[in-house]
Amino acid sequence: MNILNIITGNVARGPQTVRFPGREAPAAAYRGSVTMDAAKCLACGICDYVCVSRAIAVTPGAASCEWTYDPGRCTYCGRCVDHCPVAAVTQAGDRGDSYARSGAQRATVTVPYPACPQCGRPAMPYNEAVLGAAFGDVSAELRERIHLCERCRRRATTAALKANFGAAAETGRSDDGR
Amino acid sequence: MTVVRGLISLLVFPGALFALPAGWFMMWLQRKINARAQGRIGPPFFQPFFDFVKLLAKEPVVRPRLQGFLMTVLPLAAVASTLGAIALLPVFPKAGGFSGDLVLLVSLIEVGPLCAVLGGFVSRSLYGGIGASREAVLTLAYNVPFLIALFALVASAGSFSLAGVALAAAWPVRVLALIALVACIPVKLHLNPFSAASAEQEIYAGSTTEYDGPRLALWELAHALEWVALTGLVASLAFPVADAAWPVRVVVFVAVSVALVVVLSFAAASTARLKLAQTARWFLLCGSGIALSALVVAFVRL
Amino acid sequence: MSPVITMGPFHPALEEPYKIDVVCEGEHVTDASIRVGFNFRAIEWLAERKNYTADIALFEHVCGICSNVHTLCLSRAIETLAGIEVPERAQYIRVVVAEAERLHSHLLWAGIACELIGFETLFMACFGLREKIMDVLEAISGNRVNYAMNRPGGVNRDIADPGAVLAAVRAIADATSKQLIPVLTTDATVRARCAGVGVLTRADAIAYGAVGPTARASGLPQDIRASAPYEAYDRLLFEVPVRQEGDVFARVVVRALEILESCRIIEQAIEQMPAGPFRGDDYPKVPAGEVCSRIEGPRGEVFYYVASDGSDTPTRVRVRTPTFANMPTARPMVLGQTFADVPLIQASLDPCYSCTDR
Amino acid sequence: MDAESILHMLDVESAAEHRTDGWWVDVPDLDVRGLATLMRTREVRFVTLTGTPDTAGGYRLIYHWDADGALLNIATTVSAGCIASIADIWPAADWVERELRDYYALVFEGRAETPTLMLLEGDEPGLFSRTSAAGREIDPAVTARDAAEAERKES
Repeated sequence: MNILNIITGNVARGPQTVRFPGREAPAAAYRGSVTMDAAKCLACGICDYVCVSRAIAVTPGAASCEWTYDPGRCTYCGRCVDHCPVAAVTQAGDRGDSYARSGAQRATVTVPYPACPQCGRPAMPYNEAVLGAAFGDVSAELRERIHLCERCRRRATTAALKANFGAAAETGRSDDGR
Repeated sequence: MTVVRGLISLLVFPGALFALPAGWFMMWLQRKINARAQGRIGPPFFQPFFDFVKLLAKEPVVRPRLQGFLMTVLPLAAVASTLGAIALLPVFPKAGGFSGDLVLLVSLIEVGPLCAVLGGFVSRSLYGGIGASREAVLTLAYNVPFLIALFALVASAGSFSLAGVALAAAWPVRVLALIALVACIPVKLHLNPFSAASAEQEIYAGSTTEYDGPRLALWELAHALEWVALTGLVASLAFPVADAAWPVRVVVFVAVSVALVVVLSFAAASTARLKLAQTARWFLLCGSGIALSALVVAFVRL
Repeated sequence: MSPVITMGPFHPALEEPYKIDVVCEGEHVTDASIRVGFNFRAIEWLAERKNYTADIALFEHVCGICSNVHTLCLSRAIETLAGIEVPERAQYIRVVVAEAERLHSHLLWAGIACELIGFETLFMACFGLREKIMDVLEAISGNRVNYAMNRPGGVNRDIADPGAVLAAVRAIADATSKQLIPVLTTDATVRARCAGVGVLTRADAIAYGAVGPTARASGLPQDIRASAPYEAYDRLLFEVPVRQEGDVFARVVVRALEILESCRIIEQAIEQMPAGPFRGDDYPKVPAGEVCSRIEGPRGEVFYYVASDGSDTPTRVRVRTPTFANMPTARPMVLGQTFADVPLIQASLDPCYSCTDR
Repeated sequence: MDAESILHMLDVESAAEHRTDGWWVDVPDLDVRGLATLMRTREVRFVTLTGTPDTAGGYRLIYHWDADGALLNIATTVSAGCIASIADIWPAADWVERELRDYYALVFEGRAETPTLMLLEGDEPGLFSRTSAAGREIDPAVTARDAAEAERKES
């Protein structure tokens, strides 16, 4: 009569029901809704690429990038957090609020493109860690150029190339002994 | 038995005024014990009463006239007959009763299940029909030990009156017969392990599947009264206190009834539901065996 | 007259929509037909339009109960195709999560089986135990059902507190062996409902391609963990419980014993788990080709076929879930049984209709 | 029975390739029913059947078998859209054949009937290979009528 042991155990222990709102806090690793820190964002769009349910959308604009997130679509898989190269995307550790209307918690974060130090036009955001991962040893020249907007960077690169070619051409000409 | 006394036992004690709250209390107690056995909190004290009021307040589904009439009359008949059975209970063995009231009691108790069978069929639901046929088979099955046990008591006491049985039946016969009677109660009350007639995982609510609102409330009421009638029958036969003052008798009657509810509830919580054929076989073999032994003992003594 | 009794698509005995039409003579079943597809989501079609990283999250949602087996099987398919080695620690973590999921699935099933025979007290006891393993899984992965643990080349999260896992698993093994198994195997009413009911013969089990506990309860000793060990299973000791009877009771016993085996596996895995890295590269380069991958889920063998053309999106992903193989066996099982047994028999397969429908 | 012996009996030993996930062999003119009968007598378990469109406009069907724990994948090509059914030899193949009809409108010959499995009764088979009149693929979530409607509006 083992079932009687279970029953007497239950009676002796008392009800196990947790009365509202006495709910246990979620585990430390809990995967809640996603937030994004615009200050860290590179606007690379990886979170959009890995998002299975299209809860995250990254829409690049002229001077800034729109990052939208809809918890109603989110599957809370955490892929965006795992794959973000600069840890700009994080997940809340709590269960969040309930809501009644579809899309009520949709969030939009605008990631402004920093101004180009030369011309003032929008340039792409940059991050030291990613720069290191992409190029290994970062030369002073590269670090200086990375802040520029695309146009200024192209110009700077062309100028540098021209300068190099020019020097080579100068020496070549002199070597020619014409 | 005077008319006044009859009315009092029908309307006051052990009738309506006592039986209604007592029935709700017993239903609550069963659910509460079940919940505690499972480690849950269980329903609040007034839950069966709230359920009843809530169902009464609901607008019933519109049905064809004859069907609607039958579906109202059948649960009403079940309520009325069960109330009548309660009024006949020999709580005060010396105070009333008449020769042959045992037969009346048995037939009144049987009206409830009969109404449930008919009610299931007239509701014209497939599941109601299956529930009704299960109910019918089970009624046949448990009535074998039920009637044999009562007959053993009658044979032992030499009287067809409830009061006579309560006072005069020999104790060995009485114990065996009461065990058989108690075993029959779970079938009538749809409790495990003999709850095949209302197995929700198979046939939803069985014969009451199609019932709604006030009509279902009447079934719930009949169910609550059945609790009182059946536990009361066993209680009044098990502890007939003939000579004590009436408050003592009432207290003993209520205490034994409640104790029976507790036992049945724990038994229900610790078993699975048997199938229809298994339930029927149990009653025809084990249940009848106990009842028959009571009968044998009764005749040997005579 | 033999009435056709329809169970479903919505029925108190079923947690998910599906339909079984039972033809009855009296209480006896003379014919039955099964309809699925109520949950059809065309996940295989969707998978051909999403990249591998998103696909893993997509297949996580094939099933709510056995979500880990799908990501594990797909990850393994991608790893085989791309030739990725999984770090040893990740292999053990995968085993721990997979077995914890088996515990959770089997305890859930045991509870539902008890509920179907009207044994609510035991149902609550099973679900109480299940809650323990759910807490463990939440502590490891951060979620109760969709764990999101696997990625090609490893796992996403480390097991931060192996001691807590070990303690919970030991408590479950203890309660299972001391409380659950004695009641399930010796209780008279449980035996009356389960023994000799819904027999699947060995021949039928082969013909219908039954897998997992259903096959093992019919005398087929098949278990991918033993026959083609993956991850760390070749370094762990465990037994494959097999019964010959093929009835519901045999399936109850097989699953109950598997709960104990899973506890044993988790204990060993936690103890043997080496330190080291647990995840690999972020984006696997998947060359063109095709691959099959099989693992043993709680309900049986999970089969994935993945074809790639070398891009970041698969050209075809085919899933054969265990219930897809097991569900048709319900028909030979219910024939000749009583109607009251039908819910229990179909539940004894541990069916998962969302899995089947995909 | 083990995989090598089966391959030997089928006389495709030389064409077969052993990879980490099991044996693979392509048999363009496969006698499906003969294969099924052989597997049934040798108790080689039917795992499943995979159908996938090939580049030539036909379909590639892969019969997966479990021979003593080893996976045996026998592939064949279906160009005419129909192939013999093995559901009477292997009841396990019944559902998967119905499913392939639902997905790609493949016809399995020799079956008394092929009811839908995933689709509703009466739905057009070939859900995954549906294309609009303009040649674009149609999302399975969109019904045929909705798709036609949308196209008409566009044009």
